[in-house]
Parts: sequence; structure tokens; C-alpha cells
Amino acid sequence: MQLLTGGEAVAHAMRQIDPDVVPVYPITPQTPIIQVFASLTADGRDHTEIVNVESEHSAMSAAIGSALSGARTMTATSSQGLALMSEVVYIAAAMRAPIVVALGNRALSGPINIHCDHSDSMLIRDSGAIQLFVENAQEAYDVMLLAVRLAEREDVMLPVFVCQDGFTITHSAEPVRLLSDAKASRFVGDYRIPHSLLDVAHPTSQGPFAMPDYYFELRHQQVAAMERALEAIDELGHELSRLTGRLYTTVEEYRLDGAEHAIVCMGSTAGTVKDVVDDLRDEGERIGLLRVCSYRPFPEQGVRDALAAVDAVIVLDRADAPGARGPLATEVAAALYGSGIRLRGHVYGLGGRELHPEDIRDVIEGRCDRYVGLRSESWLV
Amino acid sequence: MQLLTGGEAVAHAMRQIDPDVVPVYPITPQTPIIQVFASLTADGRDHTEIVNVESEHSAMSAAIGSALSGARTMTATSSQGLALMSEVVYIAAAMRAPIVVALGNRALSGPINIHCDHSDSMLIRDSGAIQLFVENAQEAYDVMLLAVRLAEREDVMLPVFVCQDGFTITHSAEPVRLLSDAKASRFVGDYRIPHSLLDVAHPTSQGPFAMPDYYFELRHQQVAAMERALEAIDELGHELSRLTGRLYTTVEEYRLDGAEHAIVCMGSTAGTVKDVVDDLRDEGERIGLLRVCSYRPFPEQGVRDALAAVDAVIVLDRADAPGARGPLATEVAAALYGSGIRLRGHVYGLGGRELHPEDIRDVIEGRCDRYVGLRSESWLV
Amino acid sequence: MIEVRWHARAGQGAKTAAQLLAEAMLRAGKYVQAFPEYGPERRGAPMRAYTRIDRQPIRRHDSVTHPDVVVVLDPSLVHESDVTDGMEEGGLVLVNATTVPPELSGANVRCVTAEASVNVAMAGAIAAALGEPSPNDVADAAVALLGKKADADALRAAAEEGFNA
Amino acid sequence: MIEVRWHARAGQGAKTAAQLLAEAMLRAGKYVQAFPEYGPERRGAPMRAYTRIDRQPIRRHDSVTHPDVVVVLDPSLVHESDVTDGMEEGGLVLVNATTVPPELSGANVRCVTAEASVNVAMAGAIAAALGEPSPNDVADAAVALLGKKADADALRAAAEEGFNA
Amino acid sequence: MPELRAWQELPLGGVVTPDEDERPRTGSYRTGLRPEVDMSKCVNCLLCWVYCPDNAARQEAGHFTHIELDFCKGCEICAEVCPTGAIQMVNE
Amino acid sequence: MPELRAWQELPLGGVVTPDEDERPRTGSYRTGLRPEVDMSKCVNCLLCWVYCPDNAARQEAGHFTHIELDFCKGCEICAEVCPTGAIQMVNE
Amino acid sequence: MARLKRLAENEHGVAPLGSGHSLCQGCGIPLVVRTVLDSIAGPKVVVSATGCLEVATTRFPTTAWNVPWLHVAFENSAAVVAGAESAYRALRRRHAVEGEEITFVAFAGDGGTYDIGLQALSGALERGHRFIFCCYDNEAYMNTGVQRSGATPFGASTTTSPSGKVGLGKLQERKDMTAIAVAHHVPYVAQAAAAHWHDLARKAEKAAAAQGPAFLNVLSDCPVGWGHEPREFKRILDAAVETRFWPLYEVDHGEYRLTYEPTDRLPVERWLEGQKRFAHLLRPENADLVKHIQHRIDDDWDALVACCA
Amino acid sequence: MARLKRLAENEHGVAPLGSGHSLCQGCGIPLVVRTVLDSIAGPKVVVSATGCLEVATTRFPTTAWNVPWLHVAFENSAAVVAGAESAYRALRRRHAVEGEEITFVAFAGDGGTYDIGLQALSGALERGHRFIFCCYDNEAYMNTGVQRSGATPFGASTTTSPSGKVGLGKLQERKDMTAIAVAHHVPYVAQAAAAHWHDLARKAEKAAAAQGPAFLNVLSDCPVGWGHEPREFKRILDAAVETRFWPLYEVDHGEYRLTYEPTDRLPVERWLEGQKRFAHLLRPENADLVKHIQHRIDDDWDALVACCA
Ligand SMILES: Cc1ncc(C[n+]2csc(CCOP(=O)(O)OP(=O)(O)O)c2C)c(N)n1
Ligand SMILES: Cc1ncc(C[n+]2csc(CCOP(=O)(O)OP(=O)(O)O)c2C)c(N)n1
Ligand code: SF4
Ligand code: SF4
Ligand code: SF4
Ligand code: SF4
Ligand code: SF4
Ligand code: SF4
Ligand SMILES: [Mg+2]
Ligand SMILES: [Mg+2]
Repeated sequence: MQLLTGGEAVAHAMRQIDPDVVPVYPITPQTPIIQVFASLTADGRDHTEIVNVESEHSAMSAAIGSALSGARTMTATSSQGLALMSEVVYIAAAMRAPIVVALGNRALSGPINIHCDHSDSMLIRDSGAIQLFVENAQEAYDVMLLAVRLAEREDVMLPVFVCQDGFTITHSAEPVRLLSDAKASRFVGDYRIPHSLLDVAHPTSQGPFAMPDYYFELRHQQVAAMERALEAIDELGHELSRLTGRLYTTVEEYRLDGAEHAIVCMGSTAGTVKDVVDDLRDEGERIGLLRVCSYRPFPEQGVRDALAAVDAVIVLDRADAPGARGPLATEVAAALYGSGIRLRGHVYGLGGRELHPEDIRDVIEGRCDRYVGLRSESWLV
Repeated sequence: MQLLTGGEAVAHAMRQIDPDVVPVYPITPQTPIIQVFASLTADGRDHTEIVNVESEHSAMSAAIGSALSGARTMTATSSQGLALMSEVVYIAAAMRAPIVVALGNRALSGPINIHCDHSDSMLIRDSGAIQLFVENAQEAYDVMLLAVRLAEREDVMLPVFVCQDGFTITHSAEPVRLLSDAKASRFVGDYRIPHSLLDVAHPTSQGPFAMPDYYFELRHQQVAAMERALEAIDELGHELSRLTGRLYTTVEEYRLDGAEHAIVCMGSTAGTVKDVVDDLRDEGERIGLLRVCSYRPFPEQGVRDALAAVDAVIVLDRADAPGARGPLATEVAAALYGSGIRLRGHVYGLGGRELHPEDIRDVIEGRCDRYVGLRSESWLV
Repeated sequence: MIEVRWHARAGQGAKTAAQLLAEAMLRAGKYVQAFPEYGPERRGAPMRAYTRIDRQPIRRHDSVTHPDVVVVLDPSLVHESDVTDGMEEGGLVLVNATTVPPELSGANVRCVTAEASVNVAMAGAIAAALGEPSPNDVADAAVALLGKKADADALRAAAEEGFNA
Repeated sequence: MIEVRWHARAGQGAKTAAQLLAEAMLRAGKYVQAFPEYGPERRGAPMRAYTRIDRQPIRRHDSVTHPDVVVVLDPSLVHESDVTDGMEEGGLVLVNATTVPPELSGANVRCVTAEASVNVAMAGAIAAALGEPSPNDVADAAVALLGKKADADALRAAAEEGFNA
Repeated sequence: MPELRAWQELPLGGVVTPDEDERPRTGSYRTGLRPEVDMSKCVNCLLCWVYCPDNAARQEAGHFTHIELDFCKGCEICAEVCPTGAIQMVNE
Repeated sequence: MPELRAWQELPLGGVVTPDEDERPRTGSYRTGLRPEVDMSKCVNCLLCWVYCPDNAARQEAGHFTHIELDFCKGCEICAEVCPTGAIQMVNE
Repeated sequence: MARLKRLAENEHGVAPLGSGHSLCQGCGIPLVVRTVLDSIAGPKVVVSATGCLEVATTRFPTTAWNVPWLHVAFENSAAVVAGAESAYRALRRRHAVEGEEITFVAFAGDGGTYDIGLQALSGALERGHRFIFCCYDNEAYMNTGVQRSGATPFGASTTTSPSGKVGLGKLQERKDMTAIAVAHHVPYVAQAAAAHWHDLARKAEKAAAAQGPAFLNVLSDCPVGWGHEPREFKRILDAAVETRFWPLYEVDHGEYRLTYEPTDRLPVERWLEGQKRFAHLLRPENADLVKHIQHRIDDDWDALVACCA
Repeated sequence: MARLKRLAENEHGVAPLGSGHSLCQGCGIPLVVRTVLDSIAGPKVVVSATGCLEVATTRFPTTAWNVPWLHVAFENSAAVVAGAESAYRALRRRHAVEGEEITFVAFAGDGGTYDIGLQALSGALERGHRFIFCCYDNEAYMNTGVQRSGATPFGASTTTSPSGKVGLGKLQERKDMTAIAVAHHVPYVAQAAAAHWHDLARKAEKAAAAQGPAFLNVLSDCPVGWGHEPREFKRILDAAVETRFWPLYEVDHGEYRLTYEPTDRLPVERWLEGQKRFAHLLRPENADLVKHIQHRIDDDWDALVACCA
């Protein structure tokens, strides 16, 4: 075991994956990832072409050009960077470019803030890109490897974002166990795409104009690919677990057996919630946790099955939609619609606002309104 | 009554509003709006500074600089343009810049397509900007006037997007009744903001850096403003109706009295649905329509109240989220959670795919899966 | 409701013709709707436009699939596409030509020819065929719509021409 | 679980010190977590870092609010902020100084001083105060973490210094 | 107008491969005039070929062969640039 | 550390107005050295004023007045640029 | 005509951009595409920015292209081609691709080059990718209906800079994109015109041979946006060059060279006349505007000649 | 020191950027801000791009600014200031604002100018807004931890162009932003250095007087990113100028002028030494790299002198 931050762990995963091209633009808190990776390259530890582009819009654009040219391509970003590239993220998904992106989740401006929430991930939730959230540095490493396989499966072929909480994971040093370089690269295997742009002997036109007669059908390919990704994630998770002994699946059920209450959340908060769940279980409360690991595709059935037996669900959203409810709570509501389960949604941790075990207890015991940790009430429930 | 396209109608509204500054970048199908407006300016019909910027990111950025400097500011865009400016739309909302945006809804790439769906609006649904959808050219005109008042109310102070379906409204010529210039400008009144950047005698610092100690609270101002906007829209709708005889409110209930079934949709499709509802009513079916006019803020209570008495609801989404359900269906599900009402969501019209009355009948009579008008089944429900 | 579908080539002014007819009908006290079909095609490419006319406000926002009237501004189009597609028996087809193209003679629709130099005249022709609106309304509509670009008298003359074509 | 809070000025290496202690504890067979608090502040600004040490894996991801140990790398900080904030009675405060600052003498906490030139030494000092990990683990950790930047023997010496401070 | 295909039958990501038969016959864009070539006057300068926006003026191995009317839009450019007047625009 | 305010009490859009009392006292950034001025040597060249990154070297009506230690970060630049050696860095 | 034969040869029987696209009758763009691509002997990969060229050549499920072609969006063609070129370098290094050296060419309109595409282009030039960026400059956003761009010349009427009762067309000078590219100190930069294919072909050859980024700024007419009959296009582009409005020159590793010297100084009116977008300028009351344009042309020409000396 | 008195006067008792910011000890940026803003007599409105200057001067609820100040994002400062300036013109025309003419000044780092901010800047220059765009060029993305930018000089080690076992620092030449601005043919463009406040002040005055866009490219040191003690900063910036690495010049309505001529040609080593980011270049095995840098400097200098002649 090594002491590594989430950022460092991901950089090591990238070194082992040894992508052909990494077009990237710096932004806090993603910077440690690209800096550590760059230093490894500077020491001749990999063969990657790092392209230091002039903006994130160009980072994703170059990534598309590269991935469709038959080169394994990765990038990393956060917050404003993701917002600036959002236009092209949709296009990457539609063109089926299997780009893996390390995302250090950070609050979107304004006001400008460098700390964690999930608003940046939410911005691209309709993009057709896969989004896998992780709980800690170890999982950040594991899921990077999984993401490469997932993105490149010919029945999926979509960009995959590995989402780790900015600072809380990217900058926290934790014990991490890495696979051997050999094992890791054997697991990820080689990059292959059906039509390489560089195949001059078999020229293709990529990115055509689609009129109403074909747009709907072309878009629908992604819907089908997302459906398949749902199983693919669990398959790959099990395959990887045989090497790591650690299992990653679309949802994680924690002590839901016989639970009356369940908390639903994503990312590093799940760790804190687990501690609270253990304490409450010790106190005799019948409570559990459902961690949504794959946010896109959203494991609707998985959520429904996991929560089938509980009476009440509390969803913790680390993003907000002014004029509407939290995105995760809304989707869980749609998933549980008609189930008769009581449902409550709370928004917490925007812009890096801390969530301590005491706060989680307050939420569970109904001592706060929709906004947890906000100074003075919002009067909204 | 004049024969005007939605785009022309909006351009006339802009001429009457006579904004100080209009930073804008062309994109189909928004172009007729800015071209007609530019020609009116070229003929000396208004006093506006039109700033022909070099990208939409700059259009919204310049609009923020202008609005915060005490100038009434408007712009217009569509699709990729909105995607490119999305980063700054969030910031405009957070800085409380009351910019009015005429949006010609168009499908997002890829593949590239110039026709209507609502994916562009959905991209910014968490941005804190208000989004008002209209059904036809007349309403596009009316709501532009309303939007100016709404954006600039000191208890709201948010950007307002007036969303009209690309081509279907922007390019369809329909009879439109305009208010007299005098009446229109009296209705919109003068522009006033609390702290003008140009007030050199009372210097302010705008757009500061917010750490976890304040970000949550600053963001929450928008949540509160959105809550107030909900009432403000109905108030202003009624005030305007006294001049126009036409009423615009956050939701429109059409023949829901005694309805067992209700369709929920937004935009120009509502007109086609109304015809179908009338036919079915004539055939004895007890069916009605709920049109969501204000998508942001989402009229959760309004939706709940309007549908309280129906047994089953069918939501028509003109946008899709691969790996999840349609955004509107998801939010209606959250709104009706626990009501016991049966709910079904369908996605239609992506990239300008037509929706004819027959298709709507098929949906109502359960003859299609989740994707209406898609060639061959998606096998998804 | 009367639904009209216009077949033409981009650049021949079908969009204007469709609006012109609508404008004239509006002046005749009808509710109307007029819109073209858009694509990346350029000048010379086949395109369609639509006009709807009704006694009540028009709410539907889909394209016309079952036209009562079809206007073909460029006769060469009948080779490329089935201009009568979706038409009821006995529907009216107005072709901008001197003789009915063979492709149409077979179809069981009412086929009228009218050779019109400009779209204004074509609008006049179809007004004549439909029995409304009046030549005056068409002329006024033409002036209102195109007055900026063309001289009024010429427009009125063209409208006349259409009625007599 | 032992929770440590580090008070320092940006640039004094509190982040490294926090990681160093964690690294050493990891070598001593403990589960650990180490992270700093980030802001736009620059070199010289007050900042904090944290180290968690436990026998089981550490899952919580919030900052330390009730530290068992507080380390003050820059004594001047005691004037600016309540470094003992949130501490239990009898908690351990380690100050990088020769004498206990008056601000702390009052507080009912165990206050130890250790003048350490570098953060490595400070980690040694607190290891000494906690009774674990061994000087060797601290030295190894220092070499592992800083070996690239500084000479190994110097690091080992510094670790020693801390234990004897 | 070829049959519209279902979503399952479409190439991944909408990739298109060149296909001579599928090319839209844009010759229909012509509005009255079409070029006619008097081969006897042709000196093989290839100017019509290089200037033709629609790749309708064809060459093989450096020799002008013909004008592909299926794709000629009748822009008159070839007639304009032909040095020998071998190309004339005539009514369809 | 001033009291943290509730969301209702914050200015619209987070607008900030300059406030002398609220300025963070960044003098605490100093790490050992602080400038000391011998006014008798000062020739009022204002070089320290213009070069000081922290606006700690102050002037009034074109005359150097003093160094505001509450904000001086001890960068030594003033001492470096002072032509007469009027400014010396000394241990705190 | 030797060069034309060479161009024909380089096609190896298939035109890079074939028939069946929906560009307007007489559009100037295909001439630019053919001349540039046919000047390159080896295999080529093409990237296009959104614009007339892109929307009109690949309507799914058809394509007019016979060479590998990629379109992603409007503003990012330089970034996309940089990504493809980087992939090529990485794969070559690993011997994952072999064969004849591929030339990467990006085509974008003036909007996708001077305005919304400038930043990606500038970044790619700074990083030194090996590619040719060819701007077909038709002096406005044509695909969306003739709106003004940074390349629109002073006084031109467009739908967003219309001439009217008070409007006089665009009131700003056109951005000097060629000079901006030169300021990036890349190996090769050239200004050319579509109708002058012989000059353009030479420049394309040099661009392809450059060991680094090359930029071609090619004036390409648009009968629709400029307002003239297609058959007029040669006369008009000749006028652009002969009046010195659009000098043909190149900057090869920093060395300026006029590649064509107009014989006699034609007045700018020769260029303005016969284009609807300039019609209002030729009205007597706007004579001073024309004078202004002529002055600007003369000054720029003298400055350019100075650089070439 | 007459000019310094004038600068002091123009403050009217309040420094535009006051005390209490969290910029590093000895940061070079405030000197640029003070010199530029104090050179303007009338009222001024400031726009900042995201970067060290912005994040470190306005941590809610505090601010170090005493003049109106606006920040929106990283890449758009030129667009934001253009919007504010347009609003000002519109409101003036309607007499909705009166009083002394306001000068609009945007400050951005090299990242916010050369790279991600270039497009908005280029557009604003083309449209001719009346404002000063001042780039404080510290040759890297400092706020995010010293990553390479288009302004990072050849050979400099940054966290994304690190020197290492095989890495030699940045392998591309720095983008010549001043030349790019000149290519926009705006009224006034100048290159200056923070430590040369006298020269900078003169240029800022001229920029403020220009009837249109003005661009100032000011070399501003970063002790942290360059790796030196703050007190060294004057020596280092002097070396930048004396070695001709960073010539001080202006282009006033197209007229080039060297505003300072270094007396003797110091070798580039004088500039490289004492900065950690260049340390690896001074190792014997990298002597040829230093030679390359010297050559480049000499060539650029000669080219510049030619323009000034
Ligand atoms: C981000 C974005 N903004 C706007 C558009 C709309 N748009 C597509 S092409 C185009 C104009 C292109 O102009 P130019 O680059 O000169 O090429 P041309 O049309 O003249 O061939 C515009 C504005 C877009 N596709 N994407
Ligand atoms: C769209 C976007 N991408 C990236 C960032 C992260 N970021 C903020 S400041 C900065 C570097 C600024 O560099 P420069 O402009 O040179 O200013 P300096 O930090 O040197 O003062 C970066 C990369 C951002 N805020 N927004
Ligand atoms: S008329 Fe035009 S399209 Fe037809 S062959 Fe001649 S040049 Fe080509
Ligand atoms: S231009 Fe005329 S002469 Fe030349 S090849 Fe064509 S037809 Fe023959
Ligand atoms: S630099 Fe020295 S001499 Fe000049 S004003 Fe400051 S203290 Fe006085
Ligand atoms: S030491 Fe630095 S901060 Fe302090 S007064 Fe001198 S220059 Fe200013
Ligand atoms: S609009 Fe102009 S540029 Fe576009 S295709 Fe038509 S002629 Fe060519
Ligand atoms: S990092 Fe450099 S530029 Fe940024 S504040 Fe510190 S010294 Fe100044
Ligand atoms: Mg163009
Ligand atoms: Mg910088």
C-alpha cells in the first residue's frame, strides 16, 4: 500500500494505461493529475503525446480528433473547464469517441469557487457521456482502469468520466494499492475502433449533417449504448475485482438488509455516511446506505430493487437547480415513482461546504430543511 | 393583425423595448431575429448598440458587462451557441444580471442538425436562469415584453430566456397583434439596477472569489429569487393581459375540467395537442392538456394542483437524456410523487422530427414505446 | 381548413408565395399560417412550403401531409418527387406550365395549369382557382410583403396576371 | 482514531508534515488520511492541514473539528486564531517554539514545545509525543516522501532531531 | 429517395462511406441552361475541370472527357473559362 | 475573523464595497523580517511607494509617510529599491 | 498547363471533393478545396469547420468527399486537426501506422478562422503541429445567411451590418488575418485567391512541404452573399487582386514575397462594382467612403511592399 | 521623480488596488496595476480575468480594490470590458451618464491573454472598442500552480513542461503576443516591463489617450513560478530587458519605436541565471539550448530594429 492522493492515484493509473494522446488544460483541482502525469512523462516513464492546448474546448476537440484517428486518448478537467467543453462533450458521445476523462468535481461559478460539489457533472448529464462516481483515492484508481475497458467496448463506445470529489479526494492522501504495471496494462488491453480516420485506404466521412429524417435515429444509438453500458459496468467490475479484490458496481448497497430508512448519495460523502450508518445501527436504528456509483447510465432498476423493502428514502444532492429540486433526488423520485416509499431530498455541500457526521444525523432525524448546512433556513422543504 | 414569423415578432418586441446594448452572434434559427432587428436599426428605428461579437461565449460575457453597467441588455441564440455560452449563463444568473435572451430552440450536435428540440434549454436547466416557453408567434411577442419586466424586478434580477421552437415558431408566419409602441414601452418601463459598475463615486467589486464559507449562501440567493419569480410571472401575466387580452401564466390548463387523462408538454406542440384534445373530447374521451409555460422556475405546485384530479398523465419530452428518462417527465414525476396518479413519459421530436395529430393519438392510445416517431422500436418503456 | 403545399426550387420564392397567399387570406378575414421546409440545400434544390387557411385560429404546428391544394412552381419537379403525395381524390394541383405534365395526367386530381412569371402571379392564380381572396387582397398583400423590394404597380399587375392566367 | 490538526503558514510545509506523519503511521501498520485546507491564499497566509490515524480503514471525508492533537508550526499563529478550538480537555498541543506562548498557558490542554527547524523534525517530535511510530518509520517516510528533493541522511538526521527536541 | 433506415441499421456514430450511387443528383438544380461541349474545339486545357464547382466537368488521365449532367448545376463557369469556346450554354 | 452572515443578509449578487476595517491584515504573512525606516535619510523619491506590492509603503500628497506593518508582507523590495538606504530590513 | 496535369494526376482518378454536394450553383469553395488538395501528392486527411462547405457536402447518409474527412464543430477545426495529427505522431512512433506520410489539412470559412475559430488556430500554431490550415475567406458568415464577420470588408452590407436609411454597411476595417498568422512566426503563411489557382497550387505545395504549421488565406467568392451572377466570379476575383484590395503574397520562414504584382493600379471601384453588397457605396453621397477605402488599400499596399523589400 | 508625483496625485488619496490582498510576498503584479491605473488622470473602471490578481484581491466579503472592478471568468475579460464600454457609449448617447470620461482597463495574465483569452481580445480589437487591455505577463499559469502557457519561454520548466530525466522544459517558442496585437492594426500597442515603471507609465498614458483599443504587454515577475527571492526581482527584470529577451517598444498608429535601447548586448545567461525554472538549461550538457535561445533573441532583435528603422 502506498500513501497517494486521488489525483496521484489517477496519474499512476494513466501511466499504466499509457494512452497515446492526452490533450489537456489545467484547472484546480484537476492540476495534480496532469502535473504528476507530466512529471512521469518527463522522466521517460511513458510514451504519451501530451498536448498542452489553449482551452478546454480545444482539449475535448483535440481528444475527439485523436480518438477517432485510432489513438487511445484521455484528458482531465474540472468545473469551468467542463462547462467550456460541454458543447463538444455531447459531440464526442454522438461520434462515439471512447475518451476517458478524469474529472475533479468542483462547483461551477458564480461565484467563483475551487471546492467540491457536483454541479459540473450535472451540467453534462444529458450529454450521452458515462459518469462514474468514486468514493476515495483507491476507487479512483480502480475505476480509471475499468473506464478504459468500458469506453472502448465495441457495444458501448462512449466517453467515460471518472468523477472524484475535488480536494476531498483529489488532494487527500490515503493508502492505495496499485496493480502491477503488467497486470494493469493486460487488463486494459489494446485500443481498437471500427473506422479510423487515418485509414486512407478506406476513407470515411465523420460528423455529417443530419436532417430531421435521421437525427432521431442517430441520437438513439447512444441511448442503446447506455443501456448496454449498465450491464457492462457490472461485468467489468467483477472482472476487475478478480485482480483487485475490490468490487465496483453501478450501485453499492451498504447495510440495507432489513433497513427501514435509506440514505442515497454519491462520491466521497458515502464514506462519512457509512460511519454514521454504523453508529446508528449500533444504536438500534434500522438504516442503510445506497451509493449511486454510475450516475450515467442511471441504474434505475438497480435503485428500485435495492430500495424495494425500505419505508423511507433520504436523497443527498451535492448540486442544486434553482427553481427546481436537486437532480439526484428528482431522478430517484422518478425511479421510485408509484412505489409508495416516502422520499425526502436534501441539498448539501455546495462549493465545498463541509458535511460532518452530526449534520447527517440532523438530516436523518429531520432537524433541517432542504438545504443542509446553509446559514439560516431557506424555508423550503 | 399582421402576418409575422415568431422571429419577426420578437424583433418587433425588441424594437419597442429599445434595449441599450445587444451583443449577439448569429446561429440558425435565431438569425431572423437579429437580422430583422439589425435592419430596423439600420433604418434608424431604435437607439441600440448592437455588438457583433466573435462568439456566443463573448455575447453573454459582453451582455453581463453591459447589464451590470446599468444598460438594458438583450441577446439571442440557439443550440451550439447556448452550449458555448453555458459557462457564462450560470455566472450571469449568479451576478444577477437581468439579461433577456430570445432563444430559438434547436437540437444540440451531434450529429449537427438545425431543427427544433429542447435539448439546448435542458443544458442550462440548473443555471439559475429563468426559461419561459411559448406556443406561437403571438406569445413569443407577448412574453418578450413580460420577460423584460420579470428579469428586472428587484426581487428577481435574473436572466430570462424566452424559448420558442426553432423554425416551427421562429420561421412560421402567423397573425400577430402588436401593442402600440407607446403602450409597449410604457409597460416595460425603465431599467434600474442597485449597483452600477459605472458609478465611480461609489465603487463596487463585482464577481468576487467565494470560499466554502460563503458560496452556499451566495448561490442560495438565486433559489430564493426563483421562488419569487414563480409568483412574479403570474402577476406580470395578468398585468400584461389587461393590455393584450391574452393571458400567460406559469402553467396553462386546457380542458382539464373533469379530465381522466392529461398530456403534459411545452412549446409549439401544445397547439397540435389542443386540436387532438378537442377531437377526442368530441369523441367523448375525458382528456385535457397541461402546458408547462415556465420551465424555470418549475411550477411544481401548479403542476400538482392542475393534475390533482386526473388518473393518468402522459408527459411529452422534446429532449432526451441517454442513460436516463426525459427531463420533463422526470420532474413531473418528482412533482406528482406519492399522488397515486399513473405516469408515462415519451420522448418525441428530436432534431425536428415531426409530431402529427395521429402520432399524439397513438401515444394516448398506448400504441408506441418511449420514443415517439423513432424508426423501429427502442424496446424501452 | 384549407391546406396548401408548394413545390419549388430554393430561390424560386415559394416561401414568399406561401406567405403572400396567407397575407391575402388574412386580409380576407381568415386565420392563416405559412412556413417553408428548411435544409442545408442551396439555390436550385427542391424544397417545399406550406400555407394553412381556416375560419378559426390555427394551433397545430406540424407540416402539411394531406394537402387540399398543391402548387408546383417548377414543373421539372414532377419527375423527381410525387407532388400529389398524401392528396385526397379530386384535390387541386396547380402547375406553373402551359400543359399538364404527363406524370400528373394519370393522377385522379384536378390539375390546372397557369404559366406565371413570378410568385406573386402564382398566388393570384391560386386565389382565382380557390375563388378567394379577391384580386385586390392579393395585390395589397403583395405590396405589403414586397413593397420594399419591387414597385407597387408592377406587383399589382403581376397579381392581375395570375388571375387571368 | 487519532485526529491531528496542523496550524502553519502557507509555505511552511504543513501539508508535507501531515503526509509525513501519515506515511510513517502507514509504515507502522495504521490506516491513515492526510489533507490540507486550500484557499486562494499565498505563501505566508495562515493555513491548516489534517492527519487521521486509525486501526480500521478511514472512510469519513470531512475535515477535523475535534482534534486530539494540534501542531502549531508557527507560534505567531496563536495570536490570530484559537488553535485549540474544538479540542477536548487534556488534548495535546505541540508548539514549534522554545517556550509555551502565554495564549496557551491558560488553556486546559497538554502543551508541549519542540523547536524544530523543518517539518520532518516536527513529524519526529509528534511521533515522540504520541509514542509512535518509531524514529525509523519517520525517517523512512521522510526519505520516501522527500527523497527526490533532499539528501537522505539529512532527512534521517532531521527526524532524529525531532525525537530529541 | 432511398428508403429511410431504422436506428439499428445505421453505422456507428453516423460514419458515412463514399458511395457513387447514393450521391444526390444535383443536376436538377439547373435552372434553364446546360453546358454543351464541342469536343472538336477542346484543347484539353482542363480549365473547365479545375474550375467546375460540382466536379461535373470530368477528366481521365489528364484528358477532358465529358460533362456529367447528373451533377452539373449550370453555373456557366466552364463556358466562361473555356479558352476555345468549346463549351456553350444552351437551353435545356 | 468576523461573524459569518446568513444568506438573507448578503448583498445582491455578492457585490462587495471597499471597507478599510474588513481588509485582511496580511502583515501576518511576514516571515521574520520587517522594514524599518530612518526618516532622516528619506528623500521622498516615492520609489518604495510605487514598488510596494502591498500598498504598505504609504504617501500623502506626494510625501512618503510611513510603512503600514498591518499589511507589509516583508518582501524586502522597498529596502532593495530605496536609493538612500533609509529602509532597512530588521528581525521582528 | 503542366501544373493542371499534375493536379489531375494527384487525384489518382478520384476527386477529393466529388459531385453531389448541395453548395450553391457557382460556389467558389470547391475550387479552393480541389486546388489545395490536388497539390498534395501523398495521402491527405481533411478536417472541416461548420460552414457552407461542411453542411452542404455531407448530408447523412451521403457524402461528397472521397478522402478521409472529419467535422466536429464550428470553432474548433484547428484543435481537431491538431488532435488527429498528434494521434498520427504517437501511432507512428509505435509503428501502429505505416505507409506514406499523411498530410493534414483543415478547411474553415472566415468565420471559423478570423472569429470563433481564431483561438484554437492560434494555439495549434504555437504548439507547432504539422498541418495546413486553409481559410476559404468569402468575407461573411454565409451558411447562416450572410452576417458580418471579422473578414467582412469596410462598407460591405450584410444582414447584420445592413445598409439602410442610416446604415452604411460594416463600419470596421476587416481583420488582417494573414498578418496575424505571420505574427505567429510559423514556417509558411500565404494569401491567395480562388480564381488564381496556379498561384494557389504553388503555395499549397510549399505549405505541404513546410516542417510545421502552414496557413493559407484564400479569397473565395460567394455569388449569393456578394450579390453577383456565378459567371462573374473570375472578373470579380481578378478585380480584387488587380485593385490591390487582396494582394497575393507569401511569408516563407519570415521572408515576405509578392507572388504577383498587378501591372497597373486599378481604382477600387473596379472591385466594388457588380457586387450588390457594395452597391450603396457607389452612390454619389458615399464617394468619401470609397476614397477612404482607396486610401486604406494604398497604405496597406505600401506597407506590404516595404516588408517584401 | 516628477512622474512619480503625478502618479501619486492621480490616486487622489486612494490606491486603486489597496492593501489586504493575498498575493504572494513580493508579487510583481501590483506594481503593474498601480503604474497603469495611476497614469490615468480621470475615473477608471477595471475588469479582471480569473488569475492570481483576481482570486487574491477579492475574497468575499472583502476586496482590496478601491476603483470599480468586475470579474466574470477567465477567458472573457476583453468581451466583458467591451460590454461595459458599449453600455457606457449607449448611456452617454442618452445622457443617462454624465461627468468626466471614464477609461476602461482590463487586466489579464498571459494565460488569459495569449491562450484562452485571445479570441475575445481579438474580437474586441477588431470591433474597435475604446479600452486598454493590459496583460501582466508572468510567463505561465501561476494561479493554478505554474503550468506552461503560450507565453512560457522556450526551455522554461513548468509543472506541465517539466525538466526531468528526458524533459527539457517547454519545447516551443513563446507566442509573440505583442506582434499579434500589432497585426490587428489598433491605434496603440506597447511592450513593457514591471520594473521599468517610468517607461510603462508613459505607455499607459498614451494608451489612455488612444481613440480606440490599446494593448499593453507587461512582463511581470513571479518569484514563486520563476524561482527566486522577491528582492531579486529588479535585477531579473532588468536582465530581461538588457539581454534583449524582452525589448521595450511601442507601435503607435503603425509606427514602431524602441523606447529603450540596451547599452551593451548582455548574454542571455544573465537573464536565465538565478531563476529555478531555467536552472537545467545552465547545465553544461544543455549549452546548445542556450545558444539556440541566444540566436533566437538576436534574430528577433534585428527584425525589431528593422521595423523601427
Ligand atoms: C458555436 C456556434 N455558433 C454559431 C454557429 C452557427 N454557424 C454555423 S456556420 C456559421 C457561419 C460560418 O461562417 P464561415 O466560417 O465564414 O463559413 P461560410 O458559412 O462562409 O462557409 C455559423 C454562424 C455554430 N454552428 N456554432
Ligand atoms: C475555463 C477555465 N479554465 C481553466 C481555469 C483555471 N484557471 C484559473 S486561473 C488560471 C491560470 C491563469 O493564468 P494567467 O492568465 O497567466 O494568470 P496568472 O495565474 O499567471 O496570474 C487557470 C488555468 C478557469 N478558471 N477557467
Ligand atoms: S455549368 Fe457549372 S456545374 Fe455545370 S459543368 Fe459547367 S462549371 Fe460545372
Ligand atoms: S476548358 Fe474547354 S478546352 Fe479546356 S478542357 Fe474544358 S472544354 Fe476543353
Ligand atoms: S524609497 Fe527611500 S527615500 Fe524614497 S521615499 Fe521611500 S524611504 Fe524615502
Ligand atoms: S517589505 Fe515589501 S511589503 Fe513591506 S513595505 Fe516593503 S515592499 Fe511593501
Ligand atoms: S452561400 Fe455562398 S459560400 Fe455558401 S454555398 Fe452558397 S455560394 Fe457557396
Ligand atoms: S504565484 Fe506568482 S503571480 Fe501569483 S501571486 Fe504569487 S507571486 Fe504573484
Ligand atoms: Mg464565410
Ligand atoms: Mg501568468
